[in-house]
Amino acid sequence: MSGDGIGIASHTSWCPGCGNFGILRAEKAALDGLGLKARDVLLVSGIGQAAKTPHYVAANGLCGLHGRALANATGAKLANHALTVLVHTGDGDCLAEGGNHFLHAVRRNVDLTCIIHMNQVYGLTQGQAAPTSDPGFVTRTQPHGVISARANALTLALAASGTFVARGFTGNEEHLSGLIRKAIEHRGFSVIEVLQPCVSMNHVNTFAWYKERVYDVTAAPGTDPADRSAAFAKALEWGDRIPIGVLYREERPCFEDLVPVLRGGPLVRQPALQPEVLEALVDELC
Amino acid sequence: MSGDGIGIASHTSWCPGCGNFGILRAEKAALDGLGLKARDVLLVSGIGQAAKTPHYVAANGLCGLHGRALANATGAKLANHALTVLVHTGDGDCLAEGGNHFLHAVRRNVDLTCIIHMNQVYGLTQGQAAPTSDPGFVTRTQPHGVISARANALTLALAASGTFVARGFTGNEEHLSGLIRKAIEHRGFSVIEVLQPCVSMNHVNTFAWYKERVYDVTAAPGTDPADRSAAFAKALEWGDRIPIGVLYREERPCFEDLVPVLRGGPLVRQPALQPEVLEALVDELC
Amino acid sequence: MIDLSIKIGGAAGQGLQTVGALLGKAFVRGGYQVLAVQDTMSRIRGGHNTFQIRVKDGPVRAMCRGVDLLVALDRESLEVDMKDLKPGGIAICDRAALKVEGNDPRVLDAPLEKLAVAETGKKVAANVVSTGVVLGLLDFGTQHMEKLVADGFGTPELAQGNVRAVRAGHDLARKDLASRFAHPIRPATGPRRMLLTANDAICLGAIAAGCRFMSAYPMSPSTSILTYLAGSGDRVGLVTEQAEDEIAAINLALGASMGGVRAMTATSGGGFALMVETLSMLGVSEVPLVIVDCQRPGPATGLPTKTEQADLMFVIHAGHGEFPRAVLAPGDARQAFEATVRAFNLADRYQVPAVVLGDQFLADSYFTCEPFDLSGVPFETSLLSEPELAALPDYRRYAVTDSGVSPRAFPGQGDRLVMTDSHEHDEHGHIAEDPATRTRMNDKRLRKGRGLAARMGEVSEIGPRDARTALVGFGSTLGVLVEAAGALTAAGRPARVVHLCDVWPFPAATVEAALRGADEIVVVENNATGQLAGLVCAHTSRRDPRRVLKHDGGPFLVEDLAARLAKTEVRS
Amino acid sequence: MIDLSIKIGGAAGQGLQTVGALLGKAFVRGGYQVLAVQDTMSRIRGGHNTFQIRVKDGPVRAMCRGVDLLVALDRESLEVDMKDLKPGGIAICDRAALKVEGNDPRVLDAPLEKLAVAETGKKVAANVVSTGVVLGLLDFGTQHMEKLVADGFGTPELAQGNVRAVRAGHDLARKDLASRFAHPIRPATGPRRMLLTANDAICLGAIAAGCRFMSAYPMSPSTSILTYLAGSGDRVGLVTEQAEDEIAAINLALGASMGGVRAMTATSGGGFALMVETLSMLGVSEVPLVIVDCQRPGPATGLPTKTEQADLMFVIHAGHGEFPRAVLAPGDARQAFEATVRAFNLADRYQVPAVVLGDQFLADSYFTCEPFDLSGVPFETSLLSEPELAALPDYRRYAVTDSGVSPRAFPGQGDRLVMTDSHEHDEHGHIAEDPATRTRMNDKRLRKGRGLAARMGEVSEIGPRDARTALVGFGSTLGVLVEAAGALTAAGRPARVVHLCDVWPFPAATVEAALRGADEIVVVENNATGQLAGLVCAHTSRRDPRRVLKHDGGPFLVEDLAARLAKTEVRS
Ligand SMILES: Cc1ncc(C[n+]2csc(CCOP(=O)(O)OP(=O)(O)O)c2C)c(N)n1
Ligand SMILES: Cc1ncc(C[n+]2csc(CCOP(=O)(O)OP(=O)(O)O)c2C)c(N)n1
Ligand code: SF4
Ligand code: SF4
Ligand SMILES: [Mg+2]
Ligand SMILES: [Mg+2]
Repeated sequence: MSGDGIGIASHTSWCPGCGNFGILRAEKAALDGLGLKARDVLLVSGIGQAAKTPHYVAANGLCGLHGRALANATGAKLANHALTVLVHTGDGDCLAEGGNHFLHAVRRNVDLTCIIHMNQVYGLTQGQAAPTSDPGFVTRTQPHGVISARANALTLALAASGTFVARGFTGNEEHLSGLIRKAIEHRGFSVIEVLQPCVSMNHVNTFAWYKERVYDVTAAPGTDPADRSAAFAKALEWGDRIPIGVLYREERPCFEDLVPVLRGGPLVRQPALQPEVLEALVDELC
Repeated sequence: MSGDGIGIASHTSWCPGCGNFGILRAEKAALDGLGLKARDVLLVSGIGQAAKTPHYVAANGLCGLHGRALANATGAKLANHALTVLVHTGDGDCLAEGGNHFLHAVRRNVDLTCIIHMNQVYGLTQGQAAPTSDPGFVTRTQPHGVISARANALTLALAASGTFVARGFTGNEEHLSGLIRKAIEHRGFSVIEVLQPCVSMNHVNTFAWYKERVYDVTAAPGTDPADRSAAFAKALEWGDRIPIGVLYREERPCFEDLVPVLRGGPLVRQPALQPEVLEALVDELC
Repeated sequence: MIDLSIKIGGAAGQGLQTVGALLGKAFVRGGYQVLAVQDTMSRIRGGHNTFQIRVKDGPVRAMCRGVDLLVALDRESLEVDMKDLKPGGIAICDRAALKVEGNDPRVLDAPLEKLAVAETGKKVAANVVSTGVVLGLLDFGTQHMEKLVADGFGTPELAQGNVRAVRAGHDLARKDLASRFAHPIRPATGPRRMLLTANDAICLGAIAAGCRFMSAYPMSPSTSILTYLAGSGDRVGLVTEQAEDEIAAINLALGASMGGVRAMTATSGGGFALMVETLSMLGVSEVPLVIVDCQRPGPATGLPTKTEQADLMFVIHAGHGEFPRAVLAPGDARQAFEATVRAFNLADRYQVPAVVLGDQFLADSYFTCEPFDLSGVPFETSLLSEPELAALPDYRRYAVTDSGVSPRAFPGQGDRLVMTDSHEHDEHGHIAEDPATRTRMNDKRLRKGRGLAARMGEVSEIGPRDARTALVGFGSTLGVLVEAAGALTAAGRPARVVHLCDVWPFPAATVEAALRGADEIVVVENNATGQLAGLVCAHTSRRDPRRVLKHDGGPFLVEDLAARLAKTEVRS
Repeated sequence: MIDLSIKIGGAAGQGLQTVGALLGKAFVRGGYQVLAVQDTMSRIRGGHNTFQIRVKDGPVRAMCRGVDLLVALDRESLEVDMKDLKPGGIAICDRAALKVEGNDPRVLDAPLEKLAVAETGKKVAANVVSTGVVLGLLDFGTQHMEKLVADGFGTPELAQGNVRAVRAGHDLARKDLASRFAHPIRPATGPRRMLLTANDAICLGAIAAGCRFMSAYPMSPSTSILTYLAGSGDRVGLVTEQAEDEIAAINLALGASMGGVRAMTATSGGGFALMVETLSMLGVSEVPLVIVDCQRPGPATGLPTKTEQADLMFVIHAGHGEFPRAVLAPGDARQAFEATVRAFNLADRYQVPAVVLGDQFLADSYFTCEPFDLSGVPFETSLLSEPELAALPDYRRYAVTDSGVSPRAFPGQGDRLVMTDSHEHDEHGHIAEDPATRTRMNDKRLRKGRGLAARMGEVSEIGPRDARTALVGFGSTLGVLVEAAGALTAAGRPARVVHLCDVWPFPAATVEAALRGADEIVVVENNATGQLAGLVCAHTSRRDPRRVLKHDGGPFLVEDLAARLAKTEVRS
């Protein structure tokens, strides 16, 4: 499985033309580029169209409940930090049902890569607004158009002290695959928001809509990816121009580095306890 | 009850010297200053020391579950938007158990005032770290000190498109009461993070610790409370100097303004439906 | 007697529900009664879905396996659904479009796509053309369908194109195919009737009961409740809010209810699971609330688009601590309407959570009903009027009373302040920790359960009173139980039905009485463990009923259930 | 025979637990057996709390109302707790510090604060002085206490001061007060014993069972489990994480367990309520997990620091859909240790969630136990070894087997990939929606329940086998049931105890057998509705047991329970 890289499915239950295919291909390219073996990769997801991704990649998979992927991934990584763990999560999964876990996963800075499939809509449940939907977006559950402000995964990640904050676009797979690769290489929690057109449920934020707006932020002069405030200002940009690329990056010890027990290697490989250790616990209580 | 202002309790179950007393007094002063009647005020809270506040104010109260105050408050306000609704929430209540509701309450911009009692610790449950605890803060559940980055209610509120973002300190009650008043007057969701020393559980971030660090941001030259990025940069400040005051403020229609049904007055006062209206619903299905 | 089953099979994205529902409504407007069910997969495009309509010239309560007319909109449908064709039944498909060969004489070829493109410019309208073909084969005419399409298809242009598509299908069928199918259904005039899902009925019940606030997080098969209410909110003075999650959904609703308006939320089992802590909060705070759980097969995500009745014990016992609640499990759209109204009244009267237990079958199936009377529903409340409130010398929100029900007021209603707390509290709602107050308040709350229990009346007894076999069920099996009992009775083995809409507090005496005289008790449930059977064992003298269970995601079909009932099964 | 009850009463913040636990431990080291319980209010300062120690020269299993020695550290204690003083009992207080007058001869004055300030410079050490007074009155000497204080009080200076404070109290008592109390307890040498709470025991059980990951969100009375494990993690190779909420807590643990390590979470009823959706996820994904629910009185926030047993039916039925689970309700610290080990083994062996049902009484009370053997606990797993995994020709995580248990591997364990999904799935863990797969997989999972049921053996039968009265209980009532049965038997009305540690799958046959020969069955529960009694009715032939219930937040006390049992109550 490692020779030819990690396999991806030829049949999926996604709609033809869905942006998710681009993510699937970009991820395969990134994993192949890093020479990772399928057995050492774990893809974690919640529920939604995005969350079906692990079923289409020949690696280990944990598709949990709606919204809980980041918590599951964190647990799995702490159990076995030799694994490369990627999370596939929809914008609803990540920022509505899973919003709290997102905040705290960012704070915790466990070495995970979180790929947010940002289609600004609930795909699987057929077209309700996502927290990321633009104000005014009309759906059958928001007949007057969305009232609440657009949730912005990037400003939120920056506010929660994220160490790797990036945006990609399925219309630029090579760029996206480069981002995923960098994110995996980053030691710590990395967030990539991927603009992922939903051809079936979002007829506003279409492929063309994104295409004509995105620009690569790394090309913009004077952008310092280590300045959180500057990155915030960039992350606020959303309209005629939408930045993609790495907006912010910082080296900070990741969670695993700071937990003494984990210095002994992955928990799952640690040896059984010596009787003396156990006896001492009893002694303390006598 | 309205003449002498809103009563506050002389007996509480808080520890002597607790910062919460300052919040209680500042709030009374603010409510008195606005001439609000107790019957028209609803205080909502979750669980924690902060969350006991509604029991100590002679107004209506809804002390719900840990973490759910903002959701309860939103529902109550939408049922009866003639009420002035204030939320008292601990930093754990608001940003740990209730983190998701905080994000989305900010986005929703319902006209509520959210007062976060920021003691950087779990008071009621006896001294575990709060999400707001500084990295390195040692507790019995974090014996190696806190690893995760400090959750910052202000950067988060700014990231979530908050329209009124402020910080107060119980060591400056007059200033705090001014903030509360402004927050109530603000049409939309207002966040006030209050530095509230916990004398029993937090021996690091003490009254003196805050006292020597706070400065009023409104006095700082060149601060534009309408510039979100600038406010973000300010909100990141946390160390030798900690800004207090209104960091950001924006006029944007609040949620209630944008819901057509609510233009007919508070839901709770709206008249029963006419039979024709009901009959039309049946007709559509025939 | 007319009793015809029409099945449309195809992939997600082919608009099965849209055209199926229109077709069903055309039959209803044409004087017939219809039950239509959907079987779908959890995806937006592709997969294999069906929409099946049973049309009768009398009441239709359940679905059969056999199909008279199959419209196969994709190849898979031809492969999968042909086996259900009755003798004499036929299938229609577009051989060219589906690239199918073969010479099965039961399969009629119709150039649906060609006609669709010709009339509307779009292949996807093949589904609309197919409804025309069906109507042509049945000689039903297109009058009702044309009106429905004209009213329901967006812009006038779009509507016109689709009307032409219906006609084109119809004309084709009359010309080339009609001779092949010999079951004409001519439109008749009959009383005005509704065709609606039980979820629609729940919405109508909520509106009739005066619900003013509904918050929910989308989850199949409950989402249509949010959608319906969001779409009608402006007209009926109801605010809906799509919450960030189910915990927010129920807590928004709790806040609104405490604020003084009738409120509800709706979800499926997984979302209900997230609401459990707040259910307990409703218990202690005595804030009324209606919660709809549209069950789907679990555990966890399970089968998101299928049906099951496996949340019964969960819903009855959900929540830490002890507090009364009502659980109502309606059996069809009319019961759904009435149960929802009753849920609001019970919740309000007893200040408890009331759960309406639906499921995917109820949520997505279309039932024919006589029009509901939304203006004439009963109204019960424990909310004080403003004069009543003002007249109280001392307002105690949680005053201890014999019934356990305390006087309820909302903030801002009068000069009296209202305090509500999730802790154990005193009569004023302030935190109390002493044993005496605790016991008094806990007892007070639990006493409400007695009043509630006395109100659990909705148990239907249908069929020959002297039948020795009693079929027992709850919720969505109502229709199939009645039809299967009818089939058994007709086959010389009389059977009657005892159906519980009201399941909790368990109406033990009523059920005991209803089972009197029955030698054989068969509990029929859409789950794997026989949850209702467990309640019957625990609460009546009947300790060992036979269990007939199904937990494959589909509802019971009449023939299958009758066959299983007829077999003498080994008791488990 | 020595059987002495000492109660320390005071406010939160006066360190009752600290000094009470030390005192208890001193008695244990001095050869006695101790049970100590705490009764606290939900606040950090003030309120009225007590710490009560019962010391015996034999096993002590439950608490009595009567007090021999009261240490009143505040005025309220004098007001509230004096009523429990037995004839001959005395109280100690610092009249000057508490500003109390009066000449009740039972109250001895001791200048605790003055001595505290003199020896440590701090008034708060009055509590430490008071332990010296107690030891002096009992003529127990300060040897054990001094060592405990010296080892347990932080800096050497702090420790020294406190050791002096103990001595000062002791000397005062010997000199001025000893004649007033005539119950000497001299230290003896006995076997080495532990004094620990059931929550400590749960932690030891988890460690012994090989738990490597624990995540939780603080919630009384479960928090001490997180605290203990966080404090020992480095030594025992266990990672703890304080999660952002309970949903995260259980999902972190689920991830870790799927990742291949034994994992657990702990909470109280409200937190458990938030975990319910994930419980169902554990059901479908067959990820083993141990969940501790330390019950407290509900509904909702209820009484955060008090005790109750009202989550039984909730925990048994929690979760949408149907899946097996184990629920174990230990009765004391030793059972808590063993049940926790068993919970890990059952969870792992059957790939199910296993719930350990504790409560505040168990969590906060100190039990005397013979030392546990942590190295010798049984170990059962369904996890494949690496060679086993490599030897499989085709790895199917959810292979259908007779037992329902499938071969488990973890990601990265070998070359085989592991897929886990919350949907219904095929043997490889991929989403499946067809009825046949659904039925097979659901049946497979439910079959595990049979294996589990066969393992539900922990039902204790204590007392005269031929007694016609059987007292039935579960969880924390074990001790008081045994003592009350003893009292009844001694009073000429023989009673025996049937105590269930294993409550689900309900061990029906075992309970039926244990109840054989009993005319009178009394189910004793710390709740208001008789939940265990309901299970007994539903699952055994005993349909109308008498119920003795208490739901005021406190545990049953021996005298009170015996008195209630002796009364012939009207059956409800
Ligand atoms: C607890 C719970 N609530 C709701 C759902 C229903 N649900 C499944 S996916 C989804 C949202 C899908 O949107 P998103 O996360 O943006 O993913 P997408 O389909 O757009 O990729 C919802 C609401 C669920 N499965 N579980
Ligand atoms: C669901 C749930 N989980 C946990 C708790 C226990 N709990 C009560 S308050 C609290 C945190 C208190 O901290 P904070 O919100 O910061 O308030 P403070 O006491 O510091 O004012 C916790 C964990 C609870 N009541 N409910
Ligand atoms: S609904 Fe949207 S997100 Fe889902 S598969 Fe189709 S195009 Fe993709
Ligand atoms: S514990 Fe801290 S927050 Fe709570 S009352 Fe005491 S000082 Fe205040
Ligand atoms: Mg989406
Ligand atoms: Mg706090």
